[in-house]
Amino acid sequence: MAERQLNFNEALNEAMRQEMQRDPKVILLGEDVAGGADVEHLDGDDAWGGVLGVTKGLVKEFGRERVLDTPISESGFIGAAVGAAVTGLRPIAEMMFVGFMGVCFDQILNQGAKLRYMFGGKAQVPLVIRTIYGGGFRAAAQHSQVLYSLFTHIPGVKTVVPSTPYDAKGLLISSIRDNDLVIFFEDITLGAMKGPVPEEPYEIPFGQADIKREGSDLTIVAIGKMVHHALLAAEELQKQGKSAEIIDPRTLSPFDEETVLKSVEKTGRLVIVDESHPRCNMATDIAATVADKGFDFLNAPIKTVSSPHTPVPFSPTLEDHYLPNATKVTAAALALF
Amino acid sequence: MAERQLNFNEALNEAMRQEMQRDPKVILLGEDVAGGADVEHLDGDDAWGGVLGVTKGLVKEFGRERVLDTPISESGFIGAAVGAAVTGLRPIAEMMFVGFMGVCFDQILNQGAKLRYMFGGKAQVPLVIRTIYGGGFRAAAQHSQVLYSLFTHIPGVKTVVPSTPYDAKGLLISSIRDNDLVIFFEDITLGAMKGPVPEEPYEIPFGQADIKREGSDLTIVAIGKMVHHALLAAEELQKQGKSAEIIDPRTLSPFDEETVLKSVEKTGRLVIVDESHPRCNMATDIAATVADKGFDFLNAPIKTVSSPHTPVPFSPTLEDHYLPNATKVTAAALALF
Amino acid sequence: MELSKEQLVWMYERMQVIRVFENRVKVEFGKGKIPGFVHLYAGEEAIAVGICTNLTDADYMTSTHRGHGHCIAKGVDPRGMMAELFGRATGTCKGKGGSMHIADMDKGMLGANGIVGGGPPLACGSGLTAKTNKTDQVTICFFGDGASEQGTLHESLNLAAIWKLPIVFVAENNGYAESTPAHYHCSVENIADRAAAYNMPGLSVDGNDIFAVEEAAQQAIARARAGQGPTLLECKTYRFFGHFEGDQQTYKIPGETEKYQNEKDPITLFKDNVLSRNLVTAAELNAIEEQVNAQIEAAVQFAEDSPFPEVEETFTDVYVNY
Amino acid sequence: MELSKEQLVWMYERMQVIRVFENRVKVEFGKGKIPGFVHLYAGEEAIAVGICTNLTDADYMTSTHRGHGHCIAKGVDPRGMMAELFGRATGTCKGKGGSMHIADMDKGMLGANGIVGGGPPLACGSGLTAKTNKTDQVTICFFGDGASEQGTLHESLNLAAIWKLPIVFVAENNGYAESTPAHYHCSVENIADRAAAYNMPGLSVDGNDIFAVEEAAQQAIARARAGQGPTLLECKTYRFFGHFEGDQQTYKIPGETEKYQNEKDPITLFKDNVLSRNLVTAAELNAIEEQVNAQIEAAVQFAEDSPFPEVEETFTDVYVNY
Ligand SMILES: Cc1ncc(C[n+]2csc(CCOP(=O)(O)OP(=O)(O)O)c2C)c(N)n1
Ligand SMILES: Cc1ncc(C[n+]2csc(CCOP(=O)(O)OP(=O)(O)O)c2C)c(N)n1
Ligand SMILES: [Mg+2]
Ligand SMILES: [Mg+2]
Repeated sequence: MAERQLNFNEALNEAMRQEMQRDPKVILLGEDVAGGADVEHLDGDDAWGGVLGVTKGLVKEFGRERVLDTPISESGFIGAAVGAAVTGLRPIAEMMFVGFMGVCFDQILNQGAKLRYMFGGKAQVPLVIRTIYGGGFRAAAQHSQVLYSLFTHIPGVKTVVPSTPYDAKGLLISSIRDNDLVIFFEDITLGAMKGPVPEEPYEIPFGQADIKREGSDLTIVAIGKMVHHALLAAEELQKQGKSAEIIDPRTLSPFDEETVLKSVEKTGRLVIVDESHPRCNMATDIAATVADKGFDFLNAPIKTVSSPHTPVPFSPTLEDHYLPNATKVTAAALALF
Repeated sequence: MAERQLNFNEALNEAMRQEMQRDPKVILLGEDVAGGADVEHLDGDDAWGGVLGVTKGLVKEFGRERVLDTPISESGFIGAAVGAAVTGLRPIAEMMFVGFMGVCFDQILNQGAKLRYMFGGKAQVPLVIRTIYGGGFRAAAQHSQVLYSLFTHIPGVKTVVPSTPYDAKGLLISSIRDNDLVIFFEDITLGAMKGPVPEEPYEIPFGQADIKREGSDLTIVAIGKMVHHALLAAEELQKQGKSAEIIDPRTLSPFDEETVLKSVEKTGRLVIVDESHPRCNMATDIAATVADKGFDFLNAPIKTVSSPHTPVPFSPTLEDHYLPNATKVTAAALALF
Repeated sequence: MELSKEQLVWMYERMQVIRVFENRVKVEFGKGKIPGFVHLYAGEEAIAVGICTNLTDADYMTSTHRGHGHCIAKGVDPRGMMAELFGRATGTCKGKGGSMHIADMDKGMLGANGIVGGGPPLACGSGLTAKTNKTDQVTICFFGDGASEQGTLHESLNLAAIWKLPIVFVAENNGYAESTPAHYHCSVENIADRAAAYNMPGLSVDGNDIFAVEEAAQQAIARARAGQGPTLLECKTYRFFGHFEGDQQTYKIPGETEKYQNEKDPITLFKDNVLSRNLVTAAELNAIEEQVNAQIEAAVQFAEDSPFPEVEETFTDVYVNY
Repeated sequence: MELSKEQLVWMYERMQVIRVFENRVKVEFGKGKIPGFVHLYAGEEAIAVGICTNLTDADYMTSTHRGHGHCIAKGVDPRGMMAELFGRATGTCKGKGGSMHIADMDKGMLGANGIVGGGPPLACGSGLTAKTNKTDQVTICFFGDGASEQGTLHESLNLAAIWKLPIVFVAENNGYAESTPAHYHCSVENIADRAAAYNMPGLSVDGNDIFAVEEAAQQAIARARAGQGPTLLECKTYRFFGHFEGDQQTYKIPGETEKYQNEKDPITLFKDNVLSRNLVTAAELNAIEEQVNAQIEAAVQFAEDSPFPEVEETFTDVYVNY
């Protein structure tokens, strides 16, 4: 029989529903994660279920004591999520857009990420922060950011970036069951993308990259939505007689160096596709690892395809020019031969 | 006659004094940059002049209207500095420790850094944010951070990291005269370090690395205090018959790729020393650049010497083990031969 | 102080420009002509216009994600604004900013802001500039009821208070932050009640009554110009449309919007008032309406006819020099 | 409610432990035995101890950079604390945290905090846990006068108010934030005056009078346990030493410290009070003093004799698993 298909958002919703059913310590909080708090005629039901509807229906099933709408006080409620995690709950906090992280950055950088270490291991922070990231929505400079490189830099934080509905469900379940601070990145344009998703709960271990396509002539490491650009590029490259292997790290911290190094050992060529701004980003992180530990495998320079060192422009013509795409990936790959 | 010697803090103080004398639009604000605000018996004089005394004496010369003590409201006063810069002043804001940046991160990430672009070039943000960074003071996880990699990632921000009193004065003057948002990093342990500093004001252009030592066998790029570790390592390497060239980028954004690439073309070997946490940091940024544009020059893997992926520990034995030092740099260099 | 006929005409014209502009944006957004997010100001016109009645181009303003009305009231050209929303090169920000980032330095408009609570600290900055330069420029800081729970507001109110900055903090309390009612997210009934926590005057007025807004603003602005420091002015209002286009608004009480549209439309209230007092004639108001309709029609035409920016523009305006 | 003799003895003993601990830390720091920054609590003992008189180990506490007194009052072992300050493996946090990061989960002590204003959001979290689990655990959130200008406090007060969290926010107003007087950085005279902005009870008491503190705290704690929500309690006090060791304190009014030490020492005030009321005898108090001196002496010995952590410890405790 055909596998069940869910879209990205449905997969995320199911992951949270199943985990909240399994473990009463799991709670959800954020701005309008339900919506319509204290609105009588809604009778406790949600008005929004999150700005993109990802948490729709959860308040109906679990009630307002476990699905909490918050004021626009990100330092307050992200810090509260950290404090709740340290004292025994397992919160899933929604930070609407990753671009807003600046208003609560300290509670992640200096509290959530460092408490365990500063306290000599006596505390743990089982917290998941879900957030929307990425361009293509014409949402302009503040609402189209990527920023996972900033969080990958921070010891004590784990960073997860799914590229398919299947990975989204499995990685979110793993994040909720994980005992550390996890920041879970959801691409703003992939919500409606469909794919096979098993009904029962399942985990995808952190630090295990997924080879989305086997190949022999070059390795393309791509993150999140970039995986789909890379897959398109691979088709084009195939036509030109070049077989590309596509690796999706799925988690950036921890990062699966081994799978990447093994692939480069086989192919001798590497292109990294990362939607971030180019400086100190994930692409440079991976390139540095390979330039050290995989230097002897390389037959060509390491190419990175990233967004330019400019904020994200609003106008569609500019944003399309700004973002990485299959054509840019193909060009970078061909430059290696 | 012998050149005049100043220590790092004196050089910074002189740079600010001379620029405030030159341009009435330059103001200073931050927590206790003067200290003792509204304390009668001080009669307007400062109590602290900054937590490390770097701004001592400035309030006496320029008055409380141009040297403003602030409440502990970093988002408030850093944002105010951005707003003041946009409307015509040239503020120097002191953000005591870089580890505190989390509490005002949005005002830098989404306001100061992006306004000019979002407004189509109609605004400019001539603002300098001075901040203390780095380990070795036994100040523990929150007060010993480096974090310039986070800011280097952000388009619209310039990042400056001086390693000597001479560079400190020239780069701070250039920062104050620059019309963009500059974050100026001051190592917590270098304050008392002496060196020759000319009396008259002078600028050091951004994006121009300084070769702190000429060499032919390998290139060591080192940032801030790491330059001094690298120079010590170079002595040791010389004894072992290896001539190291030490490059100090001085500004990370913009970054002088050319000088680094030319050096690697000559030496064929590269070690990068960066006190930051290892993931997505400046060392990976430089390594990625060379692994792409300088690949053909390389005769060996690119080695990076950074702090580990853990918060900074308090105990001296642990912090000494944690931080990069000359021995670690020497070992990394020798591994290339 | 009595409002001159000239002022009354200006008020009506500005409110109409905002209303017609927003209604048209809704239509064009529906047609897919305007990309991204748009947050409409319809229903709240009396606040922006009432506040700006006593300002000049030299005065400053910080705004929010719902900034079209603020821009228009401050004198930003609707043609450039519409072109900006359309993402065109002729837009106020060359098409780089869009709806949430419209700014016009020549008008003292320091920018709409996509970050809730992002504006108040910036307002302290323009206030500090005015104070340092010893000018009498005032800064207006608009923020919503939802933004009043943001820490940046608290820090800015305290900073403005201790430095006696020439700022008028204007809380636009439209009863909701997205789908969340103010009576849930806010621990006090009136945001203005928080003024006492900063030892500054606080006042709560009917934000749909432009005369009440103008009068309160006039005093707060005079106070700021006189160097007596900031004021917190709350204007209670209501948004006629959803939080953003696409919002189903199930959180609104059934009939709530209609009630406000029928009984509390700030434009109708103004019209009834000035006509009943014979301060302006119906003919004069009609003439304004026709002129405004033509102006917005022309603005849309202008936007439609304008080119998209050249792709090279992607890389400019990041730094002054780099 | 009358305090039992047992409670009075506990209060005196705790205050003495804090005082002797801090005085000794000052000495050891001077000798170079304690690295980094230390912020001493001497002079403010009545607050931490008065507040903790009605707490159990199950209750939570968030603290500040000046946290030694809070820890001791909450029952954290001074031996482990001293070893932590010395950077030894036997420290409360294995020597990894130091003075600004002492925490002890078993005592509900959620950590000193090097970030001013870092604690209040965390306090909302432990408050939320207690509310969600329907326990009667209370969270005490200590912060200074300087921290009261931090946005995180505003957000936390509002959040605690609308969620009716079982928290007592304790403002330790010692008149200075580093070298900056509260009358400069704070726009209101009493931090407790800000409680009204969140519709919660606010009270300002003499923080050097442990009986006043205990009484106010008792009510606030009872209110929290009963599910009636948070309280903002301001305790006015004074720090006997500098902001941190090394501070020249030129901002203090000449004679100010001596005046407080002579007339407002919380320990002397307590002593005079209980002796005059014949609630405890001088002999009993002396015995406590001797026992405390011995205890702290032993703590220093313990720290001195303890090993530094193994270098491998540098890499542990970052994640539960990675
Ligand atoms: C820091 C931040 N948090 C959240 C958001 C998402 N957001 C945009 S508008 C809004 C509601 C704002 O409500 P209010 O301040 O009352 O303004 P209104 O929309 O009612 O005019 C929210 C939560 C944001 N843009 N920035
Ligand atoms: C976010 C942040 N800003 C600034 C500092 C530096 N700092 C440490 S303590 C302090 C003063 C705190 O004053 P207060 O809250 O009154 O506490 P007190 O020291 O008087 O006990 C400052 C500014 C910091 N640690 N964190
Ligand atoms: Mg609102
Ligand atoms: Mg204080």
